[in-house]
Amino acid sequence: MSQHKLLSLAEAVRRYTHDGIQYASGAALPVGSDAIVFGRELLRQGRKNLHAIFHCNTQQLNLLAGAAAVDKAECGFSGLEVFGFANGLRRAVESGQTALEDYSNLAMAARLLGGAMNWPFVPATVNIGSDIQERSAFAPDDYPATRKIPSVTDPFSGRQIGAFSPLKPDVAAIHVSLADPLGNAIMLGTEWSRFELSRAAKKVILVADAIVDTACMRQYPNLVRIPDIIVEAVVYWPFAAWPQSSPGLYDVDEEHMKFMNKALATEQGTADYIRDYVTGYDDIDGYLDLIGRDKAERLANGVTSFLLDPFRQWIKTPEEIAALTSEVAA
Amino acid sequence: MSQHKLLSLAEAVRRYTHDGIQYASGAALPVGSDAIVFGRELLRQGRKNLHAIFHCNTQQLNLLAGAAAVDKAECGFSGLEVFGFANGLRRAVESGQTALEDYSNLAMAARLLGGAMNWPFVPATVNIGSDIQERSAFAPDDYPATRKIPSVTDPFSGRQIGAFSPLKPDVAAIHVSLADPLGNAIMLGTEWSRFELSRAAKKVILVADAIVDTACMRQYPNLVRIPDIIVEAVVYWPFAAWPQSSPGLYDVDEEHMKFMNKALATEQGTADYIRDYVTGYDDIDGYLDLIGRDKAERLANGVTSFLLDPFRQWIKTPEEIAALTSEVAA
Amino acid sequence: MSANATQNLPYTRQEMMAIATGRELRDGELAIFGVGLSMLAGYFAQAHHAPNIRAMTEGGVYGATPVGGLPWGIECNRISANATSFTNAIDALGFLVASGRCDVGIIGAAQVDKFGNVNTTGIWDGEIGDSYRLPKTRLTGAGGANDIACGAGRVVIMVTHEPKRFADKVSYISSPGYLDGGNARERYGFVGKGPSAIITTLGILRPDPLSKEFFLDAYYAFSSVEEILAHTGWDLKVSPNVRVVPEPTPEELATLRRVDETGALRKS
Amino acid sequence: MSANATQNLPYTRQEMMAIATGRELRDGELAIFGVGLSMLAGYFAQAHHAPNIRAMTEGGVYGATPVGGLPWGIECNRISANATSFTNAIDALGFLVASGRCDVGIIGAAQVDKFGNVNTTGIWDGEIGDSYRLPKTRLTGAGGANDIACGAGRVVIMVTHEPKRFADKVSYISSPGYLDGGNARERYGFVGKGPSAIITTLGILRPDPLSKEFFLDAYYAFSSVEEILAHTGWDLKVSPNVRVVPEPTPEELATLRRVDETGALRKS
Repeated sequence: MSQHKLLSLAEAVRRYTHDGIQYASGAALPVGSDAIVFGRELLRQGRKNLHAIFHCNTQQLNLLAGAAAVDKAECGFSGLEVFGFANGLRRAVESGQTALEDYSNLAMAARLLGGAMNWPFVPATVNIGSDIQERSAFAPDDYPATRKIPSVTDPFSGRQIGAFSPLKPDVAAIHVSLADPLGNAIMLGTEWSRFELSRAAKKVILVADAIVDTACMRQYPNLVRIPDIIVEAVVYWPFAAWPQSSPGLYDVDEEHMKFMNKALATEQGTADYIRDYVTGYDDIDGYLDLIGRDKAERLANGVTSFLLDPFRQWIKTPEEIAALTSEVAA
Repeated sequence: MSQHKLLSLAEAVRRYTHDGIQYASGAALPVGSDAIVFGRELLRQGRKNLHAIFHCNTQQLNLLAGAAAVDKAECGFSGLEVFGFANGLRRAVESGQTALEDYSNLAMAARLLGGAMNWPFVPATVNIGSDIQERSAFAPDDYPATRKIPSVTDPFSGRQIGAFSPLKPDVAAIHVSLADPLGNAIMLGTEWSRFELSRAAKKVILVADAIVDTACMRQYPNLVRIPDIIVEAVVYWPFAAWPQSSPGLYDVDEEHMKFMNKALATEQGTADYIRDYVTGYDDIDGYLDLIGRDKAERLANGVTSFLLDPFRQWIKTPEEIAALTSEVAA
Repeated sequence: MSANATQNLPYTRQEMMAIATGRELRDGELAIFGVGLSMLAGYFAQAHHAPNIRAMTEGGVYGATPVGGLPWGIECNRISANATSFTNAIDALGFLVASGRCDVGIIGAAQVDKFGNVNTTGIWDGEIGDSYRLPKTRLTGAGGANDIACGAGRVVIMVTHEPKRFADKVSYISSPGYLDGGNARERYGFVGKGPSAIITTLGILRPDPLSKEFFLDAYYAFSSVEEILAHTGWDLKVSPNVRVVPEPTPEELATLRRVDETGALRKS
Repeated sequence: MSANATQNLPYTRQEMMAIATGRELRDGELAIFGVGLSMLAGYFAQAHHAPNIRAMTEGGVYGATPVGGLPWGIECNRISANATSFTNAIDALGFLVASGRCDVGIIGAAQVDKFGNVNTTGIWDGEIGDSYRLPKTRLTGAGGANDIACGAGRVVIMVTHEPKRFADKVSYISSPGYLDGGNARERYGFVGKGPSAIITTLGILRPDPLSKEFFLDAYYAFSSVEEILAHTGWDLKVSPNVRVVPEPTPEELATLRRVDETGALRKS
């Protein structure tokens, strides 16, 4: 009934993104599942002036901001967890290149929930009373900020709480572990806010580490938290979250996490990084060569690889995927 | 680390319920997954004056209301889908025995979401402008009703929407397909609002058709939408939703659905039904005899039984469960 | 009796109503169906002329087509058996329907009025009055229909055409149509545009673009303007262009009967 | 330098801080840990004296204990490997934390003030002023700590004890402590009671029951009241009952080092 939606990464970026859009990452936290390769392709195609909606910073935002492609960002957390500050984003914020509007992690999730619900506002019992409410990077002279998290009166008790503005990003590139060619997706590991984001965004592109047959989805429909009916396109890209982790599929590449973040600390380092790791490959094969085939295999044999076991029987080979992809393009 | 929480059905009802509580069904819609056997036990123990929070009516509410054990009910849908009107509930409402406060199905889910979030109110973009907003069975003289779904002003646009009151039931008996002894649970089929309910209710009792080893949960953590940390007790009861369905485990018992609903249409029929199908068994074996062993087997071999296949290897035998249960009771 | 009028036809009035409803759905739309007739009409459309319709139920059951006969409910095994995704009520009714994302919903009615407001809550003797009193007959409540009526891009109402069901004003608005007409929906900011058609066992009613009062747009081969007026409890206006609905084609009928394999629509 | 003070001790200052923090957690509590020190302190408590602690992370990772070393993040494979449940942010931070359901949370701070307000957003030269200007150093933002600070029953703040980190007033309140003191939290209706302790590399501060100003409650075997006062950027009051924190027992130290198998706490 439904049609295959497999699309090449380059074509997906070409077709669904343009300069100045509200672009959302479908990330599971700073070192986890994120479609980082989509950000690389945004840079390859020279996209700029992005308004980034990132529940949390990841190496994707770190890279995009470090490359001066982000004018505005909204975030709950702007670091890299154990890997410290995100140097690319930090440099962009400190220089004024990127205006970073702060929220908490629950706030970002609640704002996506509100966007998905199409509510005019979302009740806020957090972020109120702190400088998250009082300070706005998007309206720096409005202090205490009146439009960022305004007050609303609870009609039951008469007391005041806050109101978050809902988020409806133009495009979300959501990283998933497994997708079928129709656009049904399984996430392994925390969803973080990918469920809400997939409903809040105007257009959803899945970036999947592996493509499986739809029979997999019929066996595990409760795992399919993103159904095909809300998906525009499916991009197959193994190790799409590298150097971050994708539970069940591969571990964090500790070495490259540090290397990348160090590079992004300077303009020159960023330029070098882009030369080597953004424009330095032509296709999936070249990308896997960059990671290193041995390292990729080692990362794939991590402590969570058993999580993938029930699904391996349905994973399609690169050849099968290529055949389907060319069918769509035709 | 965590301890087993297996409890007998009778003990769970004894320990966690009393007359007059706000009692929530953890149901997946009117003909699906619901802990109907928990309602039978409530009647066996003579619980009454219940305030029922049922996202939708099921045969459980139909039975409890038909047996005059429900003073107040809040519902999104009060029928039985293809099986028509719910005669027991209908009789209770028409006689004034049960005050039924109407909401829509989204409203009930949103109110549970609000209870789970501990928001003082939930934005309402539905139910406003209809008699659901204007008429209150709990405050019949308040017309148009001012406290049921009052207005709230969106601070961003200045326009008015509605505000739902959040729900925090005292106890929820939530039907799940599979639970481990610690209280981790997997639902097969639509969750309906069981996820939100499990966080909104003050106490959660799982009623599981089958008990599995915790290894099952570690293999499929993304399926475990109710984690043990919020669960008080786990009750094992096969065919707990009978005569309704539990996807993967058993089908709707069409014959008994009709028989039961017909019986509940009259006081006498209800008394007969209680005699035969509420107090007419002493234990799980007797209950399965009532269903009919042949029928039970037929119902278990329905069109969705393949959904259970990945999990069968971890299902514990009645003997293993009995051993664990007595361990807890000791 | 109009029941007799179809005695010699190769299809029932219910089947005509289901096919007429199915014709309202377009390929590719995100569509939500309720249980029973609404679901048969929807899956008929998918099987016949809208293969890429994105069908959903309010239970958050996606990618399914019923197997083994008319589902007993929107969540039962007959519709769960071949789904690709199960989520929940917040997702289906909130994120996808109340949000305005769903293009079209099909709902039923116990009673409908000239502005397309739907009552599925109860039957009272006369008006309810200022105090909310017990209904003579308690019905099913709003279920998800209120959410569909508020949020879906457009709504198709299916209802058996009997005078008691077609009231000047419903006793209780369970699901809003155009309320008291005109732009009344704007007062509440509903993202959905309201009912686009009331499809009955006798014909098709549509709303006037300005007043939003429903008028008779079409009747069936077996019904007539006069019969419909006699079965409508308000002074139903008739379109000057009132037309006859095309009869089911053999393909339509064959497809519908494949979907309705247990013959639910042939029993009445 | 105080670093020298621990040279002859069989544990580091970071280990003392982690153990002191772990002692704040009680068996059976629902507890949320952040990444790094906070997680080590939490899992130390679970492994040592609170076996039934119900540990969670803001990613909605439940039932896990880290394997293979300190997790790189609260969602990474080292903590995902043996979880029993994965949900999401709305669930973890909303349903379980902001709701007030979580008993205790452990958060870190770049800067903390005398009312327990935490800054993790940025460092400015002096006050920000009436217009929000660029920070000299951008930090990590609030993350989930603001949600924990608002909602968790009580909060334990872990911070390295340096003068620049202990300000009379933080430049930016990322996560609220007691705001300007007294009952200020009530203005916002926070369901959480606020920070119960600031546990540092030099000692333990606790809030005055009425004013909510933090005072020095205890110092470590290797630190002193004088050293702490010298490293605190406000006029820190000292409890008349100021006490010495018991040193780690051999069991505590052995347990902590099993949890901290990659030795993160021994590196500083």
